[in-house]
Amino acid sequence: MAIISYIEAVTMALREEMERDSNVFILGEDVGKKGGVFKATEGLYEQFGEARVLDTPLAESAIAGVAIGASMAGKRPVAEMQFADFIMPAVNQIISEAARIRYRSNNDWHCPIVIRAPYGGGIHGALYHSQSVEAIFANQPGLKIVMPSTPYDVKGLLKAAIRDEDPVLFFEHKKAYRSIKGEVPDDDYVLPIGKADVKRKGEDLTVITYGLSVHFALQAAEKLAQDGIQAEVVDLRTVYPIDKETIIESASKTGKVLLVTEDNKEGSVMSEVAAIIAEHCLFDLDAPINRLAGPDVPAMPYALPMEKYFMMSPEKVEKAMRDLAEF
Amino acid sequence: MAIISYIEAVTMALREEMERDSNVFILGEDVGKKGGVFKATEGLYEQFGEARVLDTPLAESAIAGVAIGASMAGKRPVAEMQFADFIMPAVNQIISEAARIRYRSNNDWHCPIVIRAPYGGGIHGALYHSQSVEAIFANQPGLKIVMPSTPYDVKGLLKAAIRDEDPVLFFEHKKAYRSIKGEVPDDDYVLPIGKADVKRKGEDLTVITYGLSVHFALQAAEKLAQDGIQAEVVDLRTVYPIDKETIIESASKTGKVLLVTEDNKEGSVMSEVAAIIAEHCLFDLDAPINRLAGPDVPAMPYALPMEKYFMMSPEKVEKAMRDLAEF
Amino acid sequence: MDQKHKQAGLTDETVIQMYEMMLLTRRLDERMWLLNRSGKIPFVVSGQGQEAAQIGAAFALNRDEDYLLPYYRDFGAVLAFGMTVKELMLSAFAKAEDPNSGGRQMPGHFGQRKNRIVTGSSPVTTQVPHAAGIALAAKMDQKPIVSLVTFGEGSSNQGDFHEGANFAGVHQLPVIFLCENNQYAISVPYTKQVAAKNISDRAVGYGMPGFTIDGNDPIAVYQCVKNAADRARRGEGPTLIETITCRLTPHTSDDDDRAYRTADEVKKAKELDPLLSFRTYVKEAGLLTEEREQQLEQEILHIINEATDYAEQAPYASPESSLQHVYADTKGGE
Amino acid sequence: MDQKHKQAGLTDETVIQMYEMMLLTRRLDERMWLLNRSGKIPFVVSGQGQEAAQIGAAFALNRDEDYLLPYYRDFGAVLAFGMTVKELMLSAFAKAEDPNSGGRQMPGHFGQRKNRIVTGSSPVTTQVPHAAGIALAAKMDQKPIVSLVTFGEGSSNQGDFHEGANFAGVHQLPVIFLCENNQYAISVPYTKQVAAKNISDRAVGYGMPGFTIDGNDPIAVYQCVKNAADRARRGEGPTLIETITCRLTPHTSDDDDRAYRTADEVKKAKELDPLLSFRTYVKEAGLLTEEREQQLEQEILHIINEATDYAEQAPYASPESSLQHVYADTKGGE
Ligand SMILES: Cc1ncc(C[n+]2csc(CCOP(=O)(O)OP(=O)(O)O)c2C)c(N)n1
Ligand SMILES: Cc1ncc(C[n+]2csc(CCOP(=O)(O)OP(=O)(O)O)c2C)c(N)n1
Ligand SMILES: [Mg+2]
Ligand SMILES: [Mg+2]
Repeated sequence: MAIISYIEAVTMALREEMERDSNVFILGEDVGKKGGVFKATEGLYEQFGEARVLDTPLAESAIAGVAIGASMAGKRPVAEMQFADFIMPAVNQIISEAARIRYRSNNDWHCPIVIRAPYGGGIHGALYHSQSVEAIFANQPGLKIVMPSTPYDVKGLLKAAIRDEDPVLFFEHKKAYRSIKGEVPDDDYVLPIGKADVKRKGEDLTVITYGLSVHFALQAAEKLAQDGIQAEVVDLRTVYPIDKETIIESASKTGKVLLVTEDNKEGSVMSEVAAIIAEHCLFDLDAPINRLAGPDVPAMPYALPMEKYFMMSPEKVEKAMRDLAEF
Repeated sequence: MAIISYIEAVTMALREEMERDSNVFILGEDVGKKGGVFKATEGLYEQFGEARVLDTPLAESAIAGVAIGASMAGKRPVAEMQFADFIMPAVNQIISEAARIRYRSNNDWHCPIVIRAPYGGGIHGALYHSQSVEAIFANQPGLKIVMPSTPYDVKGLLKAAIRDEDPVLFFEHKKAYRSIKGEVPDDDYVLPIGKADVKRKGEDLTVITYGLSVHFALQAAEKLAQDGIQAEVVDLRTVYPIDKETIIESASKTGKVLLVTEDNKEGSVMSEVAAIIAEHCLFDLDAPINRLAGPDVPAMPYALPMEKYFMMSPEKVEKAMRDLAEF
Repeated sequence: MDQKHKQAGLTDETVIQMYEMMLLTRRLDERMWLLNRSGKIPFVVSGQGQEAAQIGAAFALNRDEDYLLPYYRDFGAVLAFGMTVKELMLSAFAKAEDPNSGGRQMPGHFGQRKNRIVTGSSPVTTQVPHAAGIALAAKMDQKPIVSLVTFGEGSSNQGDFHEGANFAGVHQLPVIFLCENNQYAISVPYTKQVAAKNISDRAVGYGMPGFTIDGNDPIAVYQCVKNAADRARRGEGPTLIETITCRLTPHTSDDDDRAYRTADEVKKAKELDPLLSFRTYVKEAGLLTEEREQQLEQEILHIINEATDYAEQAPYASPESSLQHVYADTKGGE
Repeated sequence: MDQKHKQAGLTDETVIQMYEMMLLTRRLDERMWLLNRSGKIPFVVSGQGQEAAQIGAAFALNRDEDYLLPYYRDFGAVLAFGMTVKELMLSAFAKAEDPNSGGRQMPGHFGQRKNRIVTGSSPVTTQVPHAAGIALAAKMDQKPIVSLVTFGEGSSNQGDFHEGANFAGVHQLPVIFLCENNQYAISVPYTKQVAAKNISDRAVGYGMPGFTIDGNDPIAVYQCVKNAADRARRGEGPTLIETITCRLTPHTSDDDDRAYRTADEVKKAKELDPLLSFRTYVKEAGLLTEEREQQLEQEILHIINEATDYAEQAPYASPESSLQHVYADTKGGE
């Protein structure tokens, strides 16, 4: 089992799925010769050729729409949006079309596409290369939204997404691409979409989060452990539709819940998590449900001091966890 | 003070604002000669002429984008999306542009536009003429989202929206257009954007909702009152950014909260309301926070039995209120 | 000299089939309005005036292999692709057996996998990139398949038209873009939608040929679409075809077109009704006798009556079935 | 015979101003790369190779009244519209005084209200409908104002290009659409972006004139944009102009273009560098002496040095100021 980076796990999953199933193909801006602006598709153009690794015109609605069409004709397209921020022109195709095709046709047609996009901040990308966009889609039945935190999860979940019979948005944290490494089996495996993963067991409080912040929470949990406080860390992995069971179980057990997202606070996926807990675990709670999130400003600024002010960090998570533990 | 319909209040507000300020103009599909598919702009083309009531090409991203451009040059555009469902092609212009112009330019530029759109179900409109789309935008700082319930509120809030210095999405419930009537002063008045309105005072439980469902809640509240249960009905009016204070005050007071939306349940604006209450009023609650919403299926089907199954109704609200009161 | 349809490569049998299908389409459409006006069905959107374009185009394809991505007026095209009158009636009545959506979508939102009629939605023009995607799949699989996508001229102003057409142009995909230009987008006349003389003027910007033809002439449409399909199958890429027609009805049963166009304008358009001119053609060609015509009307009446009765009596989907088919594994009740 | 610039209606003074501005733009751009490579600024996007198009276009406008909607390479255009080198350096260093965004946006995201440089974002082509909107406002107010909007050829494949251009065509708005065609969208060459021979082929589809011109010739660009502006002010509507250029640098400082284009290709393009040919032109026209050239380089060096020092030492906006200016009434801390 090799230790590889988060982005290498993306490439590995893509390669293996393309080897396994000749219907899988990739399309997006600069995914071919250049191998993607982040190099997620590096080497695939060389291995599978131009016909299966398509450089598209600069037009996201077409990227999504063409993928949808191809999927209805039996293909398994994996579309790349160069940055999650640039998924906006494709919202109509994703929400009005991909999410509704099975339902509106009464199960006659379906749309097995994956849309991959790098999201998240901390890389000096400013307003339009740092955003978390999941909340825009996290109220659209018919879609699934996967946001993995580790290379192991990346590989297993991306493979699952490609094999899924329904459209999956697969958001990869771009700051995790090279900074997060981990063991990844060479074997074929899939992980279940729709299931959260308890990344750390604990009895004293629960942190629920996803993506890069999972690592912040794990780091903070280790620090708290030195002081005898055992935090449970729940990695949502799929942020829509959300895994209620795991949330309810952990919240009921510890009675203290911190929800962490890098997105703006109001209307984030963490609002839904809070609502679920408030609906199901009210009498098990020992403290208010606490949300730690980005401020409610449009997006992360470019200048370092402002970016840091906005961006989630291990320190911010640790502080919030300690406050909650002491409540 | 005349009794007029919800849609007449829309027209009245538009007319008065156009008379008051020559920079106000309307653009959209079929808003001119036809007066809009719902007749919201009826008579305005005749009164103000073609230059101020523009029939646009069938292209929502241009409608939003042109409005944005005109607003940056000093105009006060009121754009109509023919149905809220068709706002999707304009999401990039609304989220990436309108919402971010002031922030990204460090207050140098701003974007005072209003985008009106009829939303909501119960009119046999099927998947694409029945949707509630607010949740897609209800996590975008820079935007304001107004969803009035009564003719009085429509007039005061639409005027406020047109005079607002920032972009406002103004969603009108199409089933309310002709079914809801009420007293509306002939005078000029504005209502504050960002403030919820307590439509009925009560001590025993709180219903928080908006749009057409406000009326369902009020009807149900009258029935409960006959049995001595006094429900407070909070009309959010602005669903983003949300009025935390009013929510917290009412929830703390009654200790029992029912949240009602016609939208799908997971990821609706009611998730945010639940999160706010769970964060601020936990120890005042006597019952779990209860959400009553549409099922998590893409959108309302066409056939009457299925539409009714999905659609909110006074009966559904009443039942949920009674269950909560008895908790 | 050969008759026009023979020059176009159409046999007598086929041309009369085309006429029969046009007549069927029109009569079905008329019945839908009657049902609507008598309160039996809530909504009608219709293709009256555009049948020649739809049927001419559909007949030019391989209706056993090619894909159709229709828009809401394309009753003629979907009938030609194998959807039945009964099925369309089931959709009009929103009944469970409706193959398009099981009563979930409004009429005119076609879809039927077995006939390769691709499911459509209400937001206009989203189907255009889908057609490119289907053609891309065909190209990848080296199958000689063509996709035909239709849309109104107003809808050709949506970004998705541009992006889909450009994609097909770059990858030289076997797509036929058929714009049914009926001069109006609801109430907005052509001159307020587009400044170009013709929608087909846009083809050059996508590196494909563009044609503007008489949409009231099914044989001209057949010929033009046939050429485009042949080109597409030879790997020579997409084509943009614009058929000039007129919408003979209001936009839908919810519209009153007197607010924005004169009775005179509609009257003039009705004189160009493709059903009339095509009837004249097949009669003059000696392919339709007076008796056969009578008989045909009877047959069609019978089909439509039967379909109406069946659909009216058919059951709705159960309320709870609303919960089904969100995902592959949604059983309902989740 | 008159010299080329005189034929185009340019005085000696103006043409030399244009040259000076081109040189300034280039030297500033080069400095930014140095600053980036030495780790002083995190990011550069540059306009090297496109200055002639930008400056030729900007000079053809009324820079006291018209609006500019630039894209990220338009350093030449924004300098011509009145943004200063110091201001651009403040943006490169992301400092509080940056007039574009106060350090909130990446460099190349221009905006300055007092100079009517309209704030821009990263998602490409959103500015195109804005330009139509500004022109619509001008038309409504009967002001003789033109808006000039620029974008890359890759970006002309976005839906917003189509929708914005169509809107301007229908309403005959005073907009100039300037496509800076540098043959690549990051790594994707023209042939994989567009099947049309020229981007200007798209103009006819919007009922406007379209031109493809040599983007290395500032006088040709001036002339073409001037004609378009004159037409626009006469109420004759929009124009689409495509300038053929080459991107002489990688896409940005984050890109390595050796993965997708040969050194030879870039070398050849550099032989056509508009700065070189324009220098030759002004020299041959007797407008630039050897001494003046030396002096000019010194002046420019001085301006850039001063701006760099100033910007490097200028303060950042405070972290908490991130909370400001979400809405008109957001004071921060809310
Ligand atoms: C994206 C979108 N915006 C608006 C509508 C509402 N609408 C339905 S049909 C129509 C006009 C379409 O005109 P055209 O494309 O010319 O087709 P026609 O109805 O004339 O056949 C409009 C505006 C829609 N369905 N989708
Ligand atoms: C909507 C959107 N998608 C993707 C990107 C990422 N991106 C930035 S520049 C660029 C290429 C632009 O090419 P072109 O329009 O030709 O302009 P050039 O950079 O060549 O001047 C891409 C894909 C973006 N900024 N916006
Ligand atoms: Mg039309
Ligand atoms: Mg380019």
